Amino acid sequence: MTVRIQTEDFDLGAEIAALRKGNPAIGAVASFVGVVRDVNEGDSVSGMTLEHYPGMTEKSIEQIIAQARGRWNVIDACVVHRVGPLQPTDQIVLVVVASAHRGDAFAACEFIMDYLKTQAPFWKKESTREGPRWVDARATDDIAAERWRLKG
Amino acid sequence: MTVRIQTEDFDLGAEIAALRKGNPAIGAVASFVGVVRDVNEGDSVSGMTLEHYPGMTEKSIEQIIAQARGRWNVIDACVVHRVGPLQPTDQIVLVVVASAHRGDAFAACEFIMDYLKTQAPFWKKESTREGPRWVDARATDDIAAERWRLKG
Amino acid sequence: MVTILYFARLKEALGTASEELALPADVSDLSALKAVLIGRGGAWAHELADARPVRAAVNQDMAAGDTPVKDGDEIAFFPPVTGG
Amino acid sequence: MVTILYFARLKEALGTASEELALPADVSDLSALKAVLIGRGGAWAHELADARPVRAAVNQDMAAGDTPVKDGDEIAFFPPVTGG
Repeated sequence: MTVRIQTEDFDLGAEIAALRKGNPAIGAVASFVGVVRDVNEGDSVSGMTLEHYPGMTEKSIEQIIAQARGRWNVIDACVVHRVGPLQPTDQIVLVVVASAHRGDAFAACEFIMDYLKTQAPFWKKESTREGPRWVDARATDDIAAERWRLKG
Repeated sequence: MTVRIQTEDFDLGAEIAALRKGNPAIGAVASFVGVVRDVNEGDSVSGMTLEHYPGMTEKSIEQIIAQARGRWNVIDACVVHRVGPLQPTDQIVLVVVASAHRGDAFAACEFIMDYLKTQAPFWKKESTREGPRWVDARATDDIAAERWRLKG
Repeated sequence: MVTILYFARLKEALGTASEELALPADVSDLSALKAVLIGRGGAWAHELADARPVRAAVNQDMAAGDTPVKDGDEIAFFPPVTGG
Repeated sequence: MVTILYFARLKEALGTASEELALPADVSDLSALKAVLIGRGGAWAHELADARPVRAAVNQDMAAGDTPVKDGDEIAFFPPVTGG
């Protein structure tokens, strides 16, 4: 399991290669990359800064991965999340899950993202034409995390 | 939309970069890579050969992507599938979906994989200790595709 | 004439990847064409029997027994797919 | 003493990222600690008011009002998270 918080960019291909390490039991690799958009809530966004809670962030993501491992067959998983200043089209977050079969990889990857969105202590401050603003949490993110409670 | 059938390996990072093309409307990139395992149905597998139906394969995958676009907000999608001889740990298939939001990207990516598994004309012949054998279609793949009929 | 393609297990068992066939006058759908092929007996009867999991396409679209077939069509028979 | 950390909007509005506080004798859970901070008035009362969407952690685990707090704990207040 790899969990990293960093200001530098990341390379999805390199992270997947490190996760797979040639393990021939892996049949499925699901991954997700979140990217800064140039628009949010209808306003144009010229950039953002990501703040986090060092220590708790890593711990909460490790707990989320542990929960995913408890529910699905996960061979290995990796989460990298950037902090600091970011521009539109910059990569923000990466989640990779390797499993024997695709159903486990897809479910665990989406579960980790949905829980990270509501549980991991990161905060975004956007730069808009009207000045900087803290991004409000979305009700849709709570709903996305909540639906995992109802499922298998 | 990119659909390619090829004997050569592929590079997920390069495919994602080509798909994103710096488009600042993209906020989420979900991807899947299928990999040859060294075991199947309990038997050890030393390699496999993938056969396909040239023409129909590309057409069926394009139709699957079109269906995904009809159901979710997809900015762009890419499917690359290898044919010919493959070894354990070789990459077989790649699906990438770029969307504004992660829910659409995850759903469309998994939908495309599930439908590809049951609709796209590829056939695997495995090499096992007992000799070569054609892989049987899995009931679990039909179930995985079928569940998309019930959902939203 | 129609072109008939065979893939994977069928190609091996029938010993052919494709053939050109003059469509008999009374054959207007896939079921009727399949019956003609099964009528050849041997591997044809065995591999294309209704009990076997065989799929078919007409002009590169998945097809069912009542899918029409006509002169110039490309028809394919193959096992359930196992890609991905 | 406890360490209290503030993040994001709270850090800016309160003008501080952290403080060391001697835990009053009658404070044994998060609700009671929050009441002490709200008692400072001004931005403290406004930002930590129950009507505001404030989250808290005790020793880096998400916490609720009845989560115990004790000497040596690291307590954090912050808005709902918006990463990913």
